[in-house]
Amino acid sequence: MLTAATIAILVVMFLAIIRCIVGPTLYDRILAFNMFGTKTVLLISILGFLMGRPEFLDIALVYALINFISVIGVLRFSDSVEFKHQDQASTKESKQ
Amino acid sequence: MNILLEIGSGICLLLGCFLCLSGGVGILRFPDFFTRMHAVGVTDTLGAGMILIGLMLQNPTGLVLLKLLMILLLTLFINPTASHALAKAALRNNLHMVLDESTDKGGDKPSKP
Amino acid sequence: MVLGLYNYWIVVLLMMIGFYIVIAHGNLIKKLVGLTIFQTSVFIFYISMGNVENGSAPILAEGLSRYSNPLPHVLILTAIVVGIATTALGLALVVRIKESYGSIEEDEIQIQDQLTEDKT
Amino acid sequence: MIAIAIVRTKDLLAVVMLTGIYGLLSASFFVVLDAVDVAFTEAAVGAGISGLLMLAAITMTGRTEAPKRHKPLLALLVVFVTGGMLIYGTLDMPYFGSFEAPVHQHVAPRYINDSMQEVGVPNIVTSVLASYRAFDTLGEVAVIFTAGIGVLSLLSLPQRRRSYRLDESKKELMHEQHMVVRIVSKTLIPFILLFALYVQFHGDFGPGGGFQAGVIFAAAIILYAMLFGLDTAKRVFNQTLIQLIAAIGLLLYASVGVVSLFSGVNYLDYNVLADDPVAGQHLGILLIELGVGCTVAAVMIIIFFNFVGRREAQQDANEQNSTELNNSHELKSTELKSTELNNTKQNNREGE
Repeated sequence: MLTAATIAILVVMFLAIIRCIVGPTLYDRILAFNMFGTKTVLLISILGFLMGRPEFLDIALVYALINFISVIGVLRFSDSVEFKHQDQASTKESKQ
Repeated sequence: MNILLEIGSGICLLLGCFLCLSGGVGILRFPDFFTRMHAVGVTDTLGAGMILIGLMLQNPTGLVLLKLLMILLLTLFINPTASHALAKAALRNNLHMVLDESTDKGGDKPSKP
Repeated sequence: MVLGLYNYWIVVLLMMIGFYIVIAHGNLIKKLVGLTIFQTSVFIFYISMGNVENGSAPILAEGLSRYSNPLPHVLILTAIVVGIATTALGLALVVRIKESYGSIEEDEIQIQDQLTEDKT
Repeated sequence: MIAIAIVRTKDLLAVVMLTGIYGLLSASFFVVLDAVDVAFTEAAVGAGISGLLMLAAITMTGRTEAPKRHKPLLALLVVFVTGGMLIYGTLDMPYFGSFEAPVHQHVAPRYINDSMQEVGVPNIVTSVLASYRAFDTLGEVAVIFTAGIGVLSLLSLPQRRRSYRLDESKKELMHEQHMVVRIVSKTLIPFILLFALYVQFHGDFGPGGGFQAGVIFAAAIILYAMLFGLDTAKRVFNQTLIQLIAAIGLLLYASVGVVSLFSGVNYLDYNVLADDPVAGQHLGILLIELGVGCTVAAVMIIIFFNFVGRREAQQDANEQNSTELNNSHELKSTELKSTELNNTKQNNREGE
């Protein structure tokens, strides 16, 4: 059962990586990154059980935290990067 | 009792796996960002929750359980927040949805579980 | 069984990728990323050397007798943190370069240098 | 697993995202290879902080990469020759995971067998890191400290006074925009800090230790700084205070060594710190890990603050320029993209 779960998660991770590479917009990439992080958390916890030493869930915990922090960080920084691009690209209409 | 736990954890794990897989397919196959976001945001949280619950049922003792619980809580908190922030940022930066032209303001934001 | 060496091949592959990026790309940030990959390949090299079949993580516990080699872990653990610190230093340098040259492409910087040299 | 690395040769800001994924991936690789502590560190560092720093740098230096002009063939040749030679070299190496490899024959058995009696800490990695090879670790910490100083000297800015009103309005806007995230993070941050402390002091028994704890601690504060603005964060964590902490951490580490030196044994030999050698070791490791944690956390915060501070200063300068442009030319503000920018400018104009 655990093995099956591991394999499933690996497959999903692979799909997320594909999306991250193909992703047309920045946000697709961030989304894939977020998903990948969650899947890593799951993978680590399952691996802990598989290896018979489930004390190592600390790592999964750290992953969850770091994942959140980096997603937020990317969003914050991407704002300004997007500005630069849009200034040149389109002056169509600003919201509101 | 033991076998019950075993079966329960198996079911939870399977469900979680199924959800994760469908999320994975969704992120790859859906046409635009917001639908992808919907696919991931919903399945990710529930799938992760399911798998973690399945793991909890495997070993219902002490510190391990506590840590799993913490991870579960954390994912429950973090995932919807992250998707929310993501969707909001995308909207703010004029990333428009591919829709049938009927609505121009866009549908609901991807619902958060 | 030559296949038992696959971990080294992975490491070499990663190293080649990192090396290629460092050599072939002109963008300084890209170069730093390449360096990071190079670094990681070395990390994986050390860690995979320290791994022991059927061993478990080097934290003493009841009923386990075979542990992975803790020494590479220690070396790499510190190396990772030092690596990030040095990467940050490199990034800081890149930022300063951008400020004074207006570009972070290697060729353009060289051209500018050439120009200033010609003037003097 | 490794295939991703190959595709990473693509250009653009996506590289950074891929670096993040790469970090996560290599960290899970380390878990598979039993290196729990290393995975811990790599997770915190490789996936989190390094990606953030690179992003911060990219926002300052521009996003796109110029197309390559010179031919990569020569580079490819060099790379392949090197790789081929390395692979040839590996043919003599011991097989993966074999127990007889020379690496496992010399120092490691002693660490594994005796560290429990000599140091009394279940986590061998911690005991080797902080006790057997403490001198080495001192050097590493010094390197990190130096890197922090380097970043400080490269990127630090003279103290600037910004108009507070502008700050306030910006804050209001940010608050509206990031409401949900802010509230969630506000509840999370204490737990992250607590968790960092847990990692710091539980490092003797499970995976963890000063390095990891420092990074996690710094990550929490970085999260705060990102969401609530650098100035708010700086008001909480004063720049000089952080620099002081970094120095104090290193000093603490070194002075533990000096104490044992004065007690008549070798530098960083903790046996004399208490009556009982094992208790002494415990105390020594605790202090040293504390020093390491302080330094790492402080240096990471310093690095991040300086990057972001630099960036904000640049943005301010840009905004100033564009407002001046607007004023002189009476341009209708076409390039205003979002309400945020719009409002700040409005305020700016009022201020003038």
